[in-house]
Amino acid sequence: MNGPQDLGGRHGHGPISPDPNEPLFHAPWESRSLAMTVAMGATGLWNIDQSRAARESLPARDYIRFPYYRIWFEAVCRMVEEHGLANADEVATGEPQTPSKPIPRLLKADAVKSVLMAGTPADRVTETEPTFKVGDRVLTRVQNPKSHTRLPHYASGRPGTITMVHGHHVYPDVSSTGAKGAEWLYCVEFEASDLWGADTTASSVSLDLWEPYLERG
Amino acid sequence: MNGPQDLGGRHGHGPISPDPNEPLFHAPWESRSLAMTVAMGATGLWNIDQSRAARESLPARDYIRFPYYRIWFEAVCRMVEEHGLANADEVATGEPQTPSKPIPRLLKADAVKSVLMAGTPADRVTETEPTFKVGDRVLTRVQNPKSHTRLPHYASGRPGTITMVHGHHVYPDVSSTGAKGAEWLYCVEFEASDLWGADTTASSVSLDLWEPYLERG
Amino acid sequence: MHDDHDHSHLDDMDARVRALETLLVAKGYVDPDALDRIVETYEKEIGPRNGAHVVAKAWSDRDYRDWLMQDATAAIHSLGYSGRQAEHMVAVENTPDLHNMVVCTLCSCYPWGVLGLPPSWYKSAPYRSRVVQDPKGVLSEFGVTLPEATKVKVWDSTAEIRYLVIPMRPDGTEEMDEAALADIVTRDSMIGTGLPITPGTA
Amino acid sequence: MHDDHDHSHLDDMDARVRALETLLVAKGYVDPDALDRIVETYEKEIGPRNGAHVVAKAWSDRDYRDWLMQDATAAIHSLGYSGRQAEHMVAVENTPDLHNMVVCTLCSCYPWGVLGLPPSWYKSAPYRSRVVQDPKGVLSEFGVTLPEATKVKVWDSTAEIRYLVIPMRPDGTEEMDEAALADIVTRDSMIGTGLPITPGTA
Repeated sequence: MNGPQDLGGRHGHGPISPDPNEPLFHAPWESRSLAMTVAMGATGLWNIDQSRAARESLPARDYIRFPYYRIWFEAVCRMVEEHGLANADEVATGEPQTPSKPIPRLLKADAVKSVLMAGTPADRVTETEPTFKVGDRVLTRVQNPKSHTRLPHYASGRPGTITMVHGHHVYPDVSSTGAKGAEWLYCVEFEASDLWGADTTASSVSLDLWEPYLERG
Repeated sequence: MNGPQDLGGRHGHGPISPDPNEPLFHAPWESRSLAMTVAMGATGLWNIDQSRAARESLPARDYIRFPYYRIWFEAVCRMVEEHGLANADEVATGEPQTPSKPIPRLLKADAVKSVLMAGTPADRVTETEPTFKVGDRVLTRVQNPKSHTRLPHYASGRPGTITMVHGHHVYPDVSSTGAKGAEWLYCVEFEASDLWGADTTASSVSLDLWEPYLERG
Repeated sequence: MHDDHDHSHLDDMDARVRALETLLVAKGYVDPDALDRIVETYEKEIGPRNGAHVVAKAWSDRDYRDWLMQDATAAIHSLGYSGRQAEHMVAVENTPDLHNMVVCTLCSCYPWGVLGLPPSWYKSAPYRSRVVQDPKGVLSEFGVTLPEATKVKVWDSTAEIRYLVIPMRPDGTEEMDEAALADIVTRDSMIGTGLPITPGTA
Repeated sequence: MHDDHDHSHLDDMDARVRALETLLVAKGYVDPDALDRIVETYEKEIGPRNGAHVVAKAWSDRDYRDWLMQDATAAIHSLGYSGRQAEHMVAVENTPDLHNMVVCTLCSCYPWGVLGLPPSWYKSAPYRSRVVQDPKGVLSEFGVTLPEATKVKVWDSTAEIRYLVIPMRPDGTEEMDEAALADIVTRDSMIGTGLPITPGTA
């Protein structure tokens, strides 16, 4: 999706203004939104690619104005509704009006530490071999899908070089639909001039890209 | 500028919702903003490329939310201030606090018709010959300038074909700085698949592009 | 979810725009009567009837059509239409195989001299972002369905060239004169987001 | 010009988020104590001190540094750091000729397991949009100026690989032990938007 989340190389977003004394959370709703995002993710009802797809599907004019934890919160609300866990009125009022749906797993307090420490590795077993090896020249696919993808538009249709073969990883273009799929994942280094012409102070930009995004360059 | 104005191919902006009974103006401020934009443009203080540059320099989060005449209005305010015609406080209150500056021309009511009918042709005399001819294959420049340009990012670094040689026209990348400059202008047709891969229902997209944007393909 | 308070903002806009006008007049930068004349011109004199005249004439007069396709600026000027945002015109003709659509992805370029001021949707992010990638999806929002095999060419007005779509003359209009034909040429049919009115359906 | 009423919106956010939590708890989808534990974990247990330990050890122990550069996931796990958003780690090392910077242009991917939760600016449009094109301009906003000849490599975290920048060990730290070294390793120096604290300047 070439949506509001696809920000690389865009202009007009103003200064960065880092605050060296920024608190971890600016308000209680931020920490609770984080915690609900993690806890609902741990139910097994949806995966991280579905969460990302929900976040970037916010209206562009909202996405670029909202604090980031609000983007997360809105996405959790949307997924709760889309998965039939509650209706919009329940989400707005906090008052249950419909029966609960069964969920695969409930994250209990005493499991939090082990769940967070285990994480969710994205590598998957395969019998296939990677098509590309370190040093290979590749060309990224020209594409502009409305659906979830992790090839940013600024790196679409550009030449690069494979610098790492990371492994066989969950493929977000498929995983974001709720289906299962994995592909070989590579680190691809692009000369900055191949992305921006003369308009750059970078030497190179490296992205992690799945095999379907790549053809031999 | 790869700013909020560079919208081609972006997602997340919602439905078009055309209103077949839309009035020409939705409120008096819209028609007055139009008229002030035209009348101030006719003073000769700035050209259309400087106006466009001012509009697209609005903060991205404002640009994509504002009704279009508001974008025009904010740009006129900015140019009035930047050209020293009035300060921000005068613009906000409407009350003059500083002397007027001389302006090249004042558009009088009885000249409106002839000025609008004359327009502002963009073609300029040249002794040069165009480098490309109809049928030539070209490749657009890879670029991402923060300054004003009329090569949209979606058509940067893409192959196309010259289909018209329009003439030698004012070059916005220079004109937007207030300087004078003209270049050969071509219509370049791109196969839609060279812009979007399989993700398109277009057959081709044609853009009018100046010679510095192009190299032989 | 937008958290807009659009109505109060629009009230603000009236006040802010009035303040600027008061200032520019007081400073002698604009003539208030000129502002009135500009608005009147686009309210009363310059609008899509200009373009409809051009299209109807092209449908009725083969020589005019050929001239229009070869030198649209001159052919359009010969009918008295020209000027601001119509200085350099190109006409693009629909055929059974090919449909044309016009956009300005970067701002709001539009052939004022033949179509008047653009509608809001033409200047808005949804139209500008989508039509260059998915013109058939855009057409469906306008209630237009083309034959599956019809190709769509999109014209992105990145320079000072303005594009006028010449729609196909509908069947059943053989007996209509130029004035009657002009009445079935809609604004949207000259942008490419619509078709002419088919006689008997309006 | 933004027309935001951010404060009232943030009050709304507190109410909306409380409503959702009440609902999810009432429906049995979340355990409220688990929410508290998650917040506590990132407030108290997982933060940039983890990463600073890794960097200090790499500076102090050549074998560890080599292992880290070759298999960061294992080398980091050996110090007890791993888990969510640190499942697959790659360490990238600054040199006098090359400076590394990490971003996630598409969302907010960040190595939680070694750096904790990201600061707001890391997730914001200004940083995400600019650093891939103009990293030196971004560095200047952080008060960092690199030698003219130093090249900048940017790493855009588009997959589940998380990048940790290993900054250069400052001169004058030869006598410092691993614990003292960890104290000069800032969070930003491990993202690439900062440098370690130079002894005597802090």
